Amino acid sequence: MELLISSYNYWIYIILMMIGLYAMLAKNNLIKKIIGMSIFQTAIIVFYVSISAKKDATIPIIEHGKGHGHSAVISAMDYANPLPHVLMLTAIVVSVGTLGVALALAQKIYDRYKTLEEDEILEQLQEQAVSDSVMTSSGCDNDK
Amino acid sequence: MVDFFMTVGIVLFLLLFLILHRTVMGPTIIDRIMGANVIGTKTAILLVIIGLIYGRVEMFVDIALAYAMLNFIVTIAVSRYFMHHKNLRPSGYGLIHKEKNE
Amino acid sequence: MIWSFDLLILLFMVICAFFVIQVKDLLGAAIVFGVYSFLMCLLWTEMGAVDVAFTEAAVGAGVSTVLFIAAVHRSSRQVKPRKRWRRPNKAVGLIAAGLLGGVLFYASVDFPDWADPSSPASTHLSPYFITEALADTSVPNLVTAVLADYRSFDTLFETAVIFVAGMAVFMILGQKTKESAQVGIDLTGGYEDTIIRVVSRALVPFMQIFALYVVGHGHHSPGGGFQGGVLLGATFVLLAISFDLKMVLGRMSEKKNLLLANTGVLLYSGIGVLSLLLGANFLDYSILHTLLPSTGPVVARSHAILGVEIGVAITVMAIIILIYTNLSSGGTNEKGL
Amino acid sequence: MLLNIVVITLTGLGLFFFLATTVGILRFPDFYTRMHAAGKGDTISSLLILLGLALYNLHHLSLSTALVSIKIMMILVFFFMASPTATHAIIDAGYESQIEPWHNDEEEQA
Repeated sequence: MELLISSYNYWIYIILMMIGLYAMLAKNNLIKKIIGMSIFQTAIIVFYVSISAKKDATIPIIEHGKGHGHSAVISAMDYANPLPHVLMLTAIVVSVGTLGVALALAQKIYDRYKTLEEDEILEQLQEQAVSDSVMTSSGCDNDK
Repeated sequence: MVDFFMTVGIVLFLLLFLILHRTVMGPTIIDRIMGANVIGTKTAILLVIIGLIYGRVEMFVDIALAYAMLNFIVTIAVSRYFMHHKNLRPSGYGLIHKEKNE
Repeated sequence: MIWSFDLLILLFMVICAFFVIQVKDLLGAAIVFGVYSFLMCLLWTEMGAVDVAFTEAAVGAGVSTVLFIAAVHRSSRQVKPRKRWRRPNKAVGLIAAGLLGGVLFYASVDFPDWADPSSPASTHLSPYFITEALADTSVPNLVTAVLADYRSFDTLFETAVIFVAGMAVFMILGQKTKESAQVGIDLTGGYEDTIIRVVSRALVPFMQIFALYVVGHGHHSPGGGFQGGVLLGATFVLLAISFDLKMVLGRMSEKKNLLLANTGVLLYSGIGVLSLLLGANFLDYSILHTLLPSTGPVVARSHAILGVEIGVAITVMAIIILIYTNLSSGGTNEKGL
Repeated sequence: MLLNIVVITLTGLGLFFFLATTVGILRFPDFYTRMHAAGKGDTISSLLILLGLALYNLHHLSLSTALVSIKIMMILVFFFMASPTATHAIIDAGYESQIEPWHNDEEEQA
C-alpha cells in the first residue's frame, strides 16, 4: 500500500508513455501518429512535474511581503521546486512549434498523395519506384 | 470550509466522469463537442476551487480566465469546421476531394 | 499537491488517452485530445505548477487543438482500416510499448517517493533558487526569475526554436503563389454568423488587454512572455475563425508577422549583447543599472526580465499567427477555417 | 457564519443544476435536447458556483480580496457572454450537418 501511494503517479506516467509509443508505432494514420507523439511528450512532462511536487508545499510564488525585512526567512521546504517547471514550460511551448511543423508535413503529404494512411502512401511510393525503374531501364535500352 | 470545497471538487469530478462518457462514446461528433465544452467550463471552476484549497486564489483566477477564453475559441473553431464540411460522419474524403466532386 | 484530486485526474487522463487513439474519426480524436489537455492543465495546477498550467491552458488546450482542427480541415477526417499485409506493425507496437513499460516499471522501484521533499531533484540546486531569487532579482515569481534570469541562455534558444519552427512551417507550406497583401478588410466574405461575429468583436479587445496584463504581471503572478504571447496569438486566431482569414491578414500581414517574429528574438538577444557591450557576461542583466537611472543592480535585473519577456511574447504571438494562417489555408492565405 | 451558509447554499444549488445537466446530457434522446440541457444547465451552474466562490473569498474583506472577487466575477461575465455563443455555434453546426430532430411518434423506428 505504501508503495502504491508513493509511486502511483510514476506508474500512470509510464502507462501514458506506453499508450503514446503504441500509437506512434502501430497506428496507420499520420495524424494519429502525431497525437501519439503529443501524448508521449505530455507523459514526460507529467514525470518532470511529479518530481517537482513536495508535500505540504505551496506554489513557487513568494507571498507578498515575505522575504523583506529581517523577520521573514524563506524556507526551501515551503515552495515547490521551480526548476522542473521552467524546463517544462519551455518544452510545452516548443511542442506546439513542433506540432505545427508535423501537421504542416502531414498536410503536404496529403496534398501530394491524397491520403494520410501510411500503407497507402507506401503502396503509391512502391508503384512509383517500379514505374520509375521501368522508365529508366527502357530509357537505357533506347540509348543503346 | 476547505473540506467543503474539496467535496465540491470531488463531486464535480465524478459528474465530469459521466460527461466524459458522452464525450468519448457520443453517437455523433457534435455530442463530443458538447461534452468537451461542458468539461472545459467546469475545469475553469475547478481551477478556482483548487486555488481556494491552496489558500492563494489570486494566483489561480488568471489561469481560469485564460482557460475560459481558450475553451470558447476551441468550441467556435470546431463548429466552424461544420460550416465547411457539413457532413456528420467522416464519409467524404476531405476538402480537396469535395471540391473535385463539385 | 492534493492527493484525492491527483488520483481522479490521472484516472481521467488514462481513459482519455486510451480513447484518443481508439476513436475512428480524426476530428473526434482532436476533440478528445483537447479534453485530455484540459485535464492535464488541472493536474499541473493541483501539483502546484501554476506557470506550467497556464502555458498548458493556452498552448495545449487552446492552440494545439485549433491546429489539429485546421489540419483535419485541410486534409481528410477518415481513418481507414489497415490492410492485411501490414498487420505485423501492431505486434511490433505492442512489443515495443510492453518492453518500454516493463523497463520503466522495473526502474520506478528506485524512484524517490512522490512528493518527497528530500528527493534528489529538490535538494541540490533548487533550494538556492527558492531562497535567494527574491533577493537576487526582486521577482517573487520564482519560475519567471529562473526562466528569464538564471536560465536565460536556455530560454533564448527555446525562443529561437519557436522562431525556427514557424519558419519551417512557412517554408513547407508557403510555396504556393500568394495574393499580395492588399486584400484589405473584407467583412462580407465567408460564412456569416452575426452572433459569433458580434460576440468575438466585443470580446477580442478585452482578451488582448488581458494578454498584455499577463505579459506584464508575470513577475508577481503566474504568467509571462510565453503565456501572454500565446494568448495574444489566440485572439487573432479567434478573429480569423469568426470573421475571415483575410480580415486578420489585412491587419497582421504575413510580412508584418515575419518582421515581428524577428524583432522579438532580436530584442531578447539585443539585451544580452547590450550587457556584453557594457562589460559583463552575455545576458548578465545586473550591469544594465548603469543605463537605467536610479536603479540598483537588483532592480535592473527585474526590468531586464520584463524586456526579455516582451521579446518572447512578440515572437510567440507572431509565430502562432503564422502557423495558424499557413496551416488553415494550406499555405495560400486565401480561405481559412 | 451567515456568509458560509449563503456560500454553501449557492454552491449546493450550482451542484444540483450541474447534476441535472449531467442527467440531461446522458438521458435525453437526441442532440438538440441534450444541447438544451448542456447549454442552460452548464451556464447556470457555473454562475452559481462562481458566485459562491467569489462570496467566500470576501471572508476577510480588504482591497486585495475584493480585487480577486472582481476577477472571479469577470470570469462569470465572460461565461455569460461566451457560453451562449458557444451553444449557438454548436447547435448551428448540428443544424447545418442535417441532424434529424427526434419525434415522439417515430420512437419505434428510432
